[in-house]
Amino acid sequence: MSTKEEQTLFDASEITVSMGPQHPSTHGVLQVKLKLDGERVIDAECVIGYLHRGVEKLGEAQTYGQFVPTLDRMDYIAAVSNCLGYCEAVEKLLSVTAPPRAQYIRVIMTELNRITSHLLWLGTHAIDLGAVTVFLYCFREREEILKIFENYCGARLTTHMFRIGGTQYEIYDGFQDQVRVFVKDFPKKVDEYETLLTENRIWIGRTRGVGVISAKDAIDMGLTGPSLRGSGVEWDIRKAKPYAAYSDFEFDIPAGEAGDTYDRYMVRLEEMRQSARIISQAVEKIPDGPLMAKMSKIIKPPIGDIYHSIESPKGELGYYIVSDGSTQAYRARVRPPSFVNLQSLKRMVAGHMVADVVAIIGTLDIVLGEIDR
Amino acid sequence: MADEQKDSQQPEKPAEPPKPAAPAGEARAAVPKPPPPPPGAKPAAPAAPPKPKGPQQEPWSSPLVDAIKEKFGGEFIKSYSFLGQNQIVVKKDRIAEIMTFLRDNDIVPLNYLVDETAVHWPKTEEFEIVYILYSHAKNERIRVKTRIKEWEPIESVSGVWTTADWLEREVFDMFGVQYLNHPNLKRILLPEDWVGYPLRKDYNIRLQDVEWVRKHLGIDSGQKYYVGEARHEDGGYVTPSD
Amino acid sequence: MKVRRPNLSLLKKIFLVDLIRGLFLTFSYQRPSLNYTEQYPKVRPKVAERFRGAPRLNNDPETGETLCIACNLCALACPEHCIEVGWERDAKGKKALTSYTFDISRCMFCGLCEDACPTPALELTQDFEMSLYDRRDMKWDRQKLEEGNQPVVYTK
Amino acid sequence: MDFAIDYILIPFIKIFIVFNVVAGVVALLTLAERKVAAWIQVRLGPMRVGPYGILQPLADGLKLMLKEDIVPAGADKWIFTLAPVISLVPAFIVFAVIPFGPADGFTILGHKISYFITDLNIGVLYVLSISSVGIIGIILGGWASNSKYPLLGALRSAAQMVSYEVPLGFSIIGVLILAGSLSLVKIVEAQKAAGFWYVFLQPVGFILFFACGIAETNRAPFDLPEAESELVAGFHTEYSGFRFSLYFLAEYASMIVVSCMAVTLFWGGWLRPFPNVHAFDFLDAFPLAPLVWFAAKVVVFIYAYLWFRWTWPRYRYDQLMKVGWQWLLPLAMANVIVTAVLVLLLKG
Repeated sequence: MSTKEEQTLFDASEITVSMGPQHPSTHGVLQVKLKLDGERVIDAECVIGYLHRGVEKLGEAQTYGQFVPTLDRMDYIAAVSNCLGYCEAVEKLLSVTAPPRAQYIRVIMTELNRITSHLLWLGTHAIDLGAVTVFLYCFREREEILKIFENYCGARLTTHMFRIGGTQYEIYDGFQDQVRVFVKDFPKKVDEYETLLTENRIWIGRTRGVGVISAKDAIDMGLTGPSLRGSGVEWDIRKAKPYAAYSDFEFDIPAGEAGDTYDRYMVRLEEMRQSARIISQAVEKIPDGPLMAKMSKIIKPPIGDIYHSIESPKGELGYYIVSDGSTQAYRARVRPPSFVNLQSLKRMVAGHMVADVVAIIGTLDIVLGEIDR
Repeated sequence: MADEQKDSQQPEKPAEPPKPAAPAGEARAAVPKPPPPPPGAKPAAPAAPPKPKGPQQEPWSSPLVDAIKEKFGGEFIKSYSFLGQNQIVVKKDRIAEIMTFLRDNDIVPLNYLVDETAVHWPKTEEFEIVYILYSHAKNERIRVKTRIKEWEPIESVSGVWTTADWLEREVFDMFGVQYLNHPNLKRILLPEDWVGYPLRKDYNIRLQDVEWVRKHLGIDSGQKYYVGEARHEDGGYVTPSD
Repeated sequence: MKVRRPNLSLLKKIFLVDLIRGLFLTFSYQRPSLNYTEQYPKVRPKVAERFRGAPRLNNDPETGETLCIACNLCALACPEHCIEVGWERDAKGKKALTSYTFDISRCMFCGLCEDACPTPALELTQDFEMSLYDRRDMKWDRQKLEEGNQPVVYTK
Repeated sequence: MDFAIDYILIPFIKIFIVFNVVAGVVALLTLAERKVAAWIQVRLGPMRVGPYGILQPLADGLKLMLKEDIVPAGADKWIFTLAPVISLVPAFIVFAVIPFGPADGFTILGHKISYFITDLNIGVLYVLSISSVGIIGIILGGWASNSKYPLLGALRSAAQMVSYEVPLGFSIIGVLILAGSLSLVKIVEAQKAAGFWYVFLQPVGFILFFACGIAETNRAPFDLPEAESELVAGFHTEYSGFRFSLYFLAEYASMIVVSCMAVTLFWGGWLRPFPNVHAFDFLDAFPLAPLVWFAAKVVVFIYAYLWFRWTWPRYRYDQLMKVGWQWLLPLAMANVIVTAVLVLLLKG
């Protein structure tokens, strides 16, 4: 906690407050060094790396199959998306495609995981701004999905559901009914969150006009996912470069226009409804057939490199894999959306109050496991 | 990325590390023929080389590539597509200008820098800097690669896309690539006074900066046992601390 | 599709309609009879059938010997190198399992060993109560793996 | 002898009773807060200590007593220990004036006992001035902790409370115009005479009063000083153990004060719903009827406090000030003018 008194140009007595790394609302071990002039933030500098475990170095020391569970621990809130992105990247390298049944299961599970990630985002974002009850309601829905995960693959958070070439587990009987029940009454629950927040004048006051970023700046900063769509750019990798079985379903891409915290909030709420819509379509027509593609047990991709990215709940999660023909990747680079999105915190925060810094960290929906890798 | 086809001006590079670095051509051609020719004698007509397994690089060209060739003739090395992903290899000298051109041209305006990373090729002591670019307008993704020696600096593209700021800081943190005129080039993930660049191939995974741990955490790093083992494996290894 | 951006009409603002609608929603939730808290130690939780918990070495139900053929595939598959398989050639020259240690302090229960095992020998059970007082006990030996974990029964 | 009994013994007993009842209600309030929060959030709340968690306040009190009392280094020892007391005492001495029932209570052994401790003719003024002393306790607490977050929290709460005293005062003037007296007992009797609770004559006044009351006690949408997410825990970050529980009690006690004042000024104190309509006399039939009616109304208000806290998000600091100065104050003034004009026309 450094309290260096610095005389600045316009001799405002500027105090440096260090927010984090163990601060209740920084969503993990992020330290933000705020230069405050009274309540107003002059400058913010992020200090990260507290959770650095060297995932990319591990990628070079583990075989392709062994690296998958390590990736669950990167963005531990959307573990299924991490798993899907990597498995599809390696499948592309092996020029193998997962059988349709596996692809449908993958889409359902990834969309369920997107809902859990957005629910956790909404819960923590709301609790940061004082709406404690929304947190509890979000976690009630999230619990339903985690039960489905547990029944399907045996784990709730770090699921390790997919394998390279398809999925490991057959869907348990009763899976479709459980998912149908969830998807049927989930939109009503989202309406409940809306009654508590969307038209609430305090929530509107706290989020409108906070953390504004224009579309051009957002693209220049490399923002992706709901943070980008909040500024009006209707770009989603599920539509731009469809993967798994996304081209079989119709769903919309919500986008805001003002690019402030309120728009990103509305975009994510709408995305939850769209995910429920995708799941309801996917659950009805899961094709029969094998779960794993025909390929050798030992994965030895050809020499070369590949880049494959998917739409994780936080943004574009990309994998750049260089293979030298052996069973271990020569280089496994992960393009983490939260890492790039966090860069724009400095630009969004300038000029706001301390209370807004908390709102802006919430709206960027960052996960420190993914930032620090 | 080990290029199958050797490029004229690039130093000779073995294709697959696991296989003994055999000069291509003559030895491989001889193997499939049942009667082994006397060693050293050139076979009359080498049989057609066996169909190389796995995907190959198809030459790729597009109006954008032609524009680059015409604008940056000397810099342009090669453009190919591998597994359907288009890539351009350029020299490192005028990288910032090339990137500005790539962003501002109206053929394929690559206005979004998806990722910038590096790959370490210790055999030729080179870093391969990889830029993955994407154009929202054309929904196209292109990869631009360039190679620099381990000690050479390279120009930063954070002037072109502000995304590159942290991405380059991470490449510096993990590989030690020096970027010219970067806003504040210092370590981003590791502590400031960390010694060594972890993602380099010669940085043994079991090893950590033992000094840093002892100085800051006041404990003897658990890796101490591994350090001995690391030395045992390849004796020549010099730990950053000694 | 563009996202809604509703503005409160003046009337709604004056009569605090948005605040009151929120109040009605929270008021409607107050039915303690429907709420349920599972009293964990006394009530055993319902764990999923495929739950990946404590490992176990299965024995052949009839003959009672272990099903493990000491092929060491699980040790190779494990990303954290938690498994060590000790074996030696028996009379008929076939590999026989002698010792089997499983270090659950480093295990992340990813299930790769279970997938790699050719026989139904190694299995991740539904038991999740593996907390111990001493880190050294975390290296389970074969005997503990076969018997499974006996958690201390919580008596109030 | 009569003097000693009437003016020393009986008031002392009343004070003893009121003090203990308030302390008991405050303890129950901590349990109520957790129970209501739990029910709203589809939970059960504390259930282990005693049947349905009834003894939880005892457990909390004991825990806080036994907790280690940390005094941060460099803290101003004296002020650090004094601050919680300064904020607690005013919250309790205000109850001397609150009328829990009419003056002619009941007589025991020839002595007439009224339902309240005393009836000051400047009751409202007394309550307002004493309750603003509590702010000093908070400021001293934040400043004496000698660390940044409590300092920020203390400054914020000081600015907030000061700026909400003004609209609070104004919103009460409407009632004073109608009642014509500052004494709380007379205000309730005026409502009895008028046959209407003043909330029906002063709806805007009531809403303003309650909103400012919430802001005064740092609760619900205005609880910025102890905003967990920004300032860790606001002015009582460095406090622990018994001193922390003093601050806790002070907050709940001032909550009860505001509820009692709201009931007395606007909801007709101890009066039953239709005070003058004789058909409803059976409502007053049971013993201690005024006290029961008063308590019922206060419970409704306390429930509203908890209900607001667990439903709405939190105002930002500058918005809080803007609401106070640009919305509540002008509305309060307008309310006073309108009431004055109406009274002049009707009564004049």
